[in-house]
Amino acid sequence: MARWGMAIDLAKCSACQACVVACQSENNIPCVPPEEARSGRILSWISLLPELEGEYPRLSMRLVPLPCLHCDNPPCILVCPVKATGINAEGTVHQIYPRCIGCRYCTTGCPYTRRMFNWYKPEFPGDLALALNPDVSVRPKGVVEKCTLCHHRLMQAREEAKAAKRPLAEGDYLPACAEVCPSGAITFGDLDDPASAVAQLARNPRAFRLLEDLGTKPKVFHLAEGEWSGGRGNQT
Amino acid sequence: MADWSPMPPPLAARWTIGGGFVLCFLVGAVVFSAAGRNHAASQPIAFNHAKHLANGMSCTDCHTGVETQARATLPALETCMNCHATALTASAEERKVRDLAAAGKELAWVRLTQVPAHVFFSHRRHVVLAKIACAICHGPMEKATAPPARPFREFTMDACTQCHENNRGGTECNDCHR
Amino acid sequence: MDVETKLEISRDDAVLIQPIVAARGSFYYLAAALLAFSALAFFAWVEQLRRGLGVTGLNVPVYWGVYITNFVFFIGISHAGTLISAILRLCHAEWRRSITRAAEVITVLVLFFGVGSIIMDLGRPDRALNVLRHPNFRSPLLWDVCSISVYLMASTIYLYLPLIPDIAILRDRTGGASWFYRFLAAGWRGTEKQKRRLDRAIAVMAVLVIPIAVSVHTVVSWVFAMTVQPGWHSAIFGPYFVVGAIFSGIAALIIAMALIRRIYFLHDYLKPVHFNHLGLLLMVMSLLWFYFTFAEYLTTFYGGDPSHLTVFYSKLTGRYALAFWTMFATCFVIPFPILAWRRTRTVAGTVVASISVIIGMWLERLTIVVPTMSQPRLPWATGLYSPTWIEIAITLGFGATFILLYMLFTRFFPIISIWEVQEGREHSLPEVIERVRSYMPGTEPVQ
Amino acid sequence: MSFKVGRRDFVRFAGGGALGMAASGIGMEAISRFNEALAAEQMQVPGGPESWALGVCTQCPAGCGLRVRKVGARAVKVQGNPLHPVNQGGLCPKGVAELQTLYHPDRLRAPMRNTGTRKSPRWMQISWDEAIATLTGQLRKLRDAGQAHTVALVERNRHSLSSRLMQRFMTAYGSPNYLVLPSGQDALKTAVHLQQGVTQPVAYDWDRAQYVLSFGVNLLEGWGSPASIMRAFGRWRDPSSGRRTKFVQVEPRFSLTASRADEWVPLRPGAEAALALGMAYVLITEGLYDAAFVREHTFGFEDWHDDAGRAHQGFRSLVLSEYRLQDVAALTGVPEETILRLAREFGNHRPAVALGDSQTSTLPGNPYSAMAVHSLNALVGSIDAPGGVLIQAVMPASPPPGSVTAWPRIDQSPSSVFPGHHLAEAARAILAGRPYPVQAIILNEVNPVFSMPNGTAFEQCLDQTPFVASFAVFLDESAMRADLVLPAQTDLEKWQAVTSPPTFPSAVQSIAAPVVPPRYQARQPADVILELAHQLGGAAAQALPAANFEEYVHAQAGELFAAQSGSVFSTSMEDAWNRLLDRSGWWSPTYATADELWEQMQKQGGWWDPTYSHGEWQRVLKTPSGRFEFYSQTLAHWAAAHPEFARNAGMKPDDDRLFLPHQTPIADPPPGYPLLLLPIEVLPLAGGEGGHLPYLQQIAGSHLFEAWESWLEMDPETAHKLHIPDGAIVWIESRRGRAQVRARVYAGVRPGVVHLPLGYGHTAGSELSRGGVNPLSLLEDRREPVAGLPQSAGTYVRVYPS
Repeated sequence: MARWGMAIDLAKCSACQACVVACQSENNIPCVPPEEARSGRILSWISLLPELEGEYPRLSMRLVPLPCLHCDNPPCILVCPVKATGINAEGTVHQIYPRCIGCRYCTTGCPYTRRMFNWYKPEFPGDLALALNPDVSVRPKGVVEKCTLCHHRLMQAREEAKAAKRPLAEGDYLPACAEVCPSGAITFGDLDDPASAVAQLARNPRAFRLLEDLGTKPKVFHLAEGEWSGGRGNQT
Repeated sequence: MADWSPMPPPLAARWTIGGGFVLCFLVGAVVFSAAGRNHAASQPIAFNHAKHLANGMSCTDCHTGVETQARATLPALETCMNCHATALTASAEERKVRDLAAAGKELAWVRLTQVPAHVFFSHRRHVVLAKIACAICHGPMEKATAPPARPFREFTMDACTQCHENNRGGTECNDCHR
Repeated sequence: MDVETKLEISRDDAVLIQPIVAARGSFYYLAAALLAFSALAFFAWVEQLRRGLGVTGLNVPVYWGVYITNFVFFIGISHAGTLISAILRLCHAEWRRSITRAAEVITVLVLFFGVGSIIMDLGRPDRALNVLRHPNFRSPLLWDVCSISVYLMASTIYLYLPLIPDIAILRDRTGGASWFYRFLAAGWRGTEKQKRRLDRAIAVMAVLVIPIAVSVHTVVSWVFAMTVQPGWHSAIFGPYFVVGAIFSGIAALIIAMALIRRIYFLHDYLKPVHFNHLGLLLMVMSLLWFYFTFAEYLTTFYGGDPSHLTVFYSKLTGRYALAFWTMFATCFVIPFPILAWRRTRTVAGTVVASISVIIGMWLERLTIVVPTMSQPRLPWATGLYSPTWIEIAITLGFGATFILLYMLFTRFFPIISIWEVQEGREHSLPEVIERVRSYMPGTEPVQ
Repeated sequence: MSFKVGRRDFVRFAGGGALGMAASGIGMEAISRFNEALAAEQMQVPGGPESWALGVCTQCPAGCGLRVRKVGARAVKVQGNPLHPVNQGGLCPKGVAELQTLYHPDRLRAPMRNTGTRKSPRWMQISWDEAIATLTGQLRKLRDAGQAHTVALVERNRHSLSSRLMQRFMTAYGSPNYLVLPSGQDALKTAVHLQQGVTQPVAYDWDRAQYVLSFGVNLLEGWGSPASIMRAFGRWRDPSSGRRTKFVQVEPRFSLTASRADEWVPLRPGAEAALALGMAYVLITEGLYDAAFVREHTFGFEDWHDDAGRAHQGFRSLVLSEYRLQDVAALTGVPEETILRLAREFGNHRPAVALGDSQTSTLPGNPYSAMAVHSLNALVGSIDAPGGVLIQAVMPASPPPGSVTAWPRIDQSPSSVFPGHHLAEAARAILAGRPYPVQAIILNEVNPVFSMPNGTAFEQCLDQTPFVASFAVFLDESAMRADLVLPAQTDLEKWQAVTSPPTFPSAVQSIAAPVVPPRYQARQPADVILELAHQLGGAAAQALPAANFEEYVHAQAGELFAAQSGSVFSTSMEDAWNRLLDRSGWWSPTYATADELWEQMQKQGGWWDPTYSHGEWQRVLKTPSGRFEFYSQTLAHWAAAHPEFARNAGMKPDDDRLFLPHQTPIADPPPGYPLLLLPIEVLPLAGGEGGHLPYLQQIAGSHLFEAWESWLEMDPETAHKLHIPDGAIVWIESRRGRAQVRARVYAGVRPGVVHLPLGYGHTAGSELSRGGVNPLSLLEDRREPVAGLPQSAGTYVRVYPS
């Protein structure tokens, strides 16, 4: 059984946010109008978290692409009163939209603020609805939604592999964000397979997990930026 | 029994009106609620499944996606025209196909069997990988001489999970919920 | 065969059923005004249902706001009632007799608004029953569902039981013509056996209702405390919430009593001494509240966890400072001196203190819910939250509807327990003398 | 039992029944209405057979390869084509957002004629036949009257075959006026032309560079070809390569690029040249420069004498005398030790490249600064070296026909040594009616009124031109000023053929067939031009015999086949490399005929020639001396005949610095306008485009959590001094105008400077496009003297609460 995880190398990330748009497009996430965006209701399953520190001219900015971290010990599923969210055998935290009552306890319980709520009925002005992906539902108003690691792509990849009578190979299944990343900063794969690229990156000394001390055990690793130190062999 | 004493007239009148009201209300409720949900599908042509299958065709000849894709797909007019470009019979229904093609229109099939919008269902997964016969869900189409009016069975979550449990299909929520 | 003792209303107590017998015109005007507020709230709710929760001021990351504040607040108020009256009953506090009913009614009615607030807050109220169909017992919200429904049942029974003899009075007064009272009186004839049973039942319910009430607000606090959010994840939240609940409950009770006293001319039944006693209780709760608040914030401050401190400072000096310090003033600085000083612990004084406490406790709930939400651990844009007219309308509507229902209750049932007051007059005095005597040295307990 | 049913009973019963029926009907209706309100029905997304198609993105000139997922006839997802050499499967957000352009609600649906006036247009829908007839009529009339040269066609240089077709059409029709919008690389192009004598685009060997020093180039925010630069950026930081390329960003603002760099060197705005020359000082004094390269391949390093025997100052003595460390530190605000360290690192970590000077992808920098920066490349021998600065390989294609008209172009730059032409000069010429009045303008998917510095001048140009036609996807600000608006197809609807993107060393030809059928009545502008050419007849028809653009592209593939080099995009880049290297230059294609090549190009996405031969000096150094010229003889020769040049630059004509890189400071603030306004570019709206796409609007300001609206970046100190809280709405006023905008306090802003992002402030289009302020509407019209490039730096503003 695979344990799907992700490693995001902050050194390689150019903060272009292609992952954000790819996710929106893949998962039928509606764009909210300006006034809604201003009140902080942008829906996005992965977004760029900026952390600016220091004063001019000694500044540093960490720009962290942040999807749902798919914790092994997710605080969100514990609090859902109706079992609308859960973690499957492969460690993916899911949300069942037709059961969700919209109490937003999970959004409150998530220390990473990575769950989104549909404040309104989703709108796709004009013909923008034509770009909707039929593999992913359009969430109705009033329910919570979240990153699924593009689970529909896993189902598709698995189906294809099975139809071709071969095992699922590394790279067969990639979420939209990992696939689009132009600088190769997002690595995705099976954390339980020690040979996989993602498992190796997870063991990298630069690897860390956000708010690790909360004990949530995220399956999304971030790799710290590291520094240039003279040009050669300075990277671990 | 003969002394069955009728109610005093005003009360009886009220009962009559009330009875009519209740009776018709109940009938109406059933009728209206059913009418809203389950109107029998009327297809653009009276397609005869039995005849086509008897002529040696198979499901996948028209529902081309069954074995390769998630969606079985309903046949486009073009598919029909592959055989029916020239008249094979004197059927009026067959002529409709050519008339539509001549008018440059498409066949507006009414999708009969449909899972809810939040469910993902893959035909290939069920038909090719799990080797489930079409008839299990769609019924004996080889006997259908007219387009079926309503789905062969109700596609409820219980029905899905029951089959999945019986056949070890897996009941991971997100594998079907999307 | 028991002896039936037909309860008669003494002439003195006739004033108690006056509201039931004849309503004043002002009653209807007030009811209409309140109804207008209810209608506004209903309109707001329909608007919210139609368009979605987007019509509220909630956003990311402030997912919870006024509705949840109202929920905690109303559930808190509900402790007034049952808990106070049960404790006083069990303690044989004789001054309780004229105030228990008023308190119990608050409890039962206000619980509906607590639950209603949650319904308002749901994105999909149409699926609310999923809580029963697919319960997740690991969710504190489900514990809430359980404890609140148990509490609602228990306190309804606890309200109903002492009502029975009074309903019988009303039934008998109308000569049994009203099916309503006939049904509710449940065949009460006032026999000794019935009385004994009723006394036993009330006593049992009083004992039962206390732990249930304590559990309810503990569980409410756990809704917050069970998450890892800074400012919520605190072990003293249970008792802190219970204290806050009783605190606000007493305040609500004092206000209700003052209004009843004034409107129905019940100065004779609700005397300054009642207000004095409740005022003392309120003062004690105010001290307790201060103690818990102090303990909570001091530990946060010393703990020094940056994420906790962000929330801490946002309340003390930051964006929520106004709400926080208003809360502190209205929960402690204003009421405590009023209540502590004998000369101001008058009817008017306690009412002023209570109003202040009610405002303060609502703000306390708000400053617990919103600041934590708006400053998540990860530095997302910190959320700005201000409620929209929808939320304000629904909140006001809830308040108005509560008052309306309370008024209606007084129209149908005596708001002061007639039989208990009578019983107090007739039997308590010797009992009390006996009891006090038993406290004294050199007297054998009466077996 | 007797039970009589009387008539009356029956009426009663029926009456009750009717009421009951009505009640239940109304009741059911009410219930279902209520249910709908409670549980809004879920949107059903139509399915269909899944398929994949290849496309090309032309949101910017990079032309990344796309892989488009289709369901039925709908395009539902855009991904990168993994075979494409430029983006190799990755994409920038603009590419992913292609779908929103395709299905945008504001798209033009049919050709329209303006029946009102220019200032208050009234649109009447017309047929394509009528539109083309109108266009043909106008052009024929002008040609028959001998006025063919007064027609101008304006577009963005798209590095595509469609651009080449347009150029060809204009030439064949008889007009020299094929005009392009200014580009952010114009200063760099000028510098390379002056110092290397080439007009072919500059390219960088990103993958092998060890040290990348950018002088204000927003490398990760839309400059060049974003996806390929981001891929390179990822590789610089790839631990598996065992090294880390150092990337240094020199820039006044802590931009996103600066934040991603290994080091950010903040400097005074406009002091890039001084810093570059200060580094040159260190390289020279410490002997860190590539002496062999300088000796063999450069000119003007040492002091020298011309043929007339006049002594000239060399680069070395200029630098040593005028750019000493402490002077440079004072000019730039960068500490001496930092300059020293940067120069040493730059000299010691080769191959190293320096790039600049440029601000954004649309606003060019200063050519002298660009020369100063480019001189650093020469000093460390990075010119045409592996890992250095390259000159893009030339596409194998037949050359465009020469000009058939003797008329001069209307966009003559001040110095004709500059090879590019751009609209800034054209606007000036059109307004003045010199050298001749322009009678017709055709806009091809450009919106100069919005995207040009000083766009109002261009607005006036359009207003005074008798006939204006615009190919446009949206009814934008410029199309609003046209007589004829022609709906253009978007990327996924049309035949696409994009050639080598800027900054990419190899020759690339990406092609794609339409992915989805065209929406509405939109047509590919190239198709319309071809039809126009046929209708016009004569030279135009002869020069463009193709019936449609597909045929035209197909014919070009024949030329690629004839060139006998390169290969079709293949499954693995490494394979292609190895194969080519193994055979040591032997060409072994996978195709035997031109048609096979055409087939394979369609299937794989295109053709490219990955080989690059370094050190072809006669190709990359075409100066009079055949060397890299620190001292530009090209410029000197031209200036000798044009005394006004030195006057414009404010120097004596015999001053050698006129032809050497040197620092030209930004003017001082005028009284009352204390803050320097510098427009900035954000990747989602790079090129000033994309403002109409919700996907991009939502992410454009994410470093400040801004969305859908532009913002004015201020440093905390200035904001505090002006009593402007974060998020307040303020007025920003330049001498040209004023606008209201939301002020955002950002610690990354240099005190004394404010920034506005480009791409906001549309006045046309629906609500989806509007919002914010167009910084270009506040900029003063400033040009530099060498090539007349518009300069974005130098406008001062005041900011006050509103």
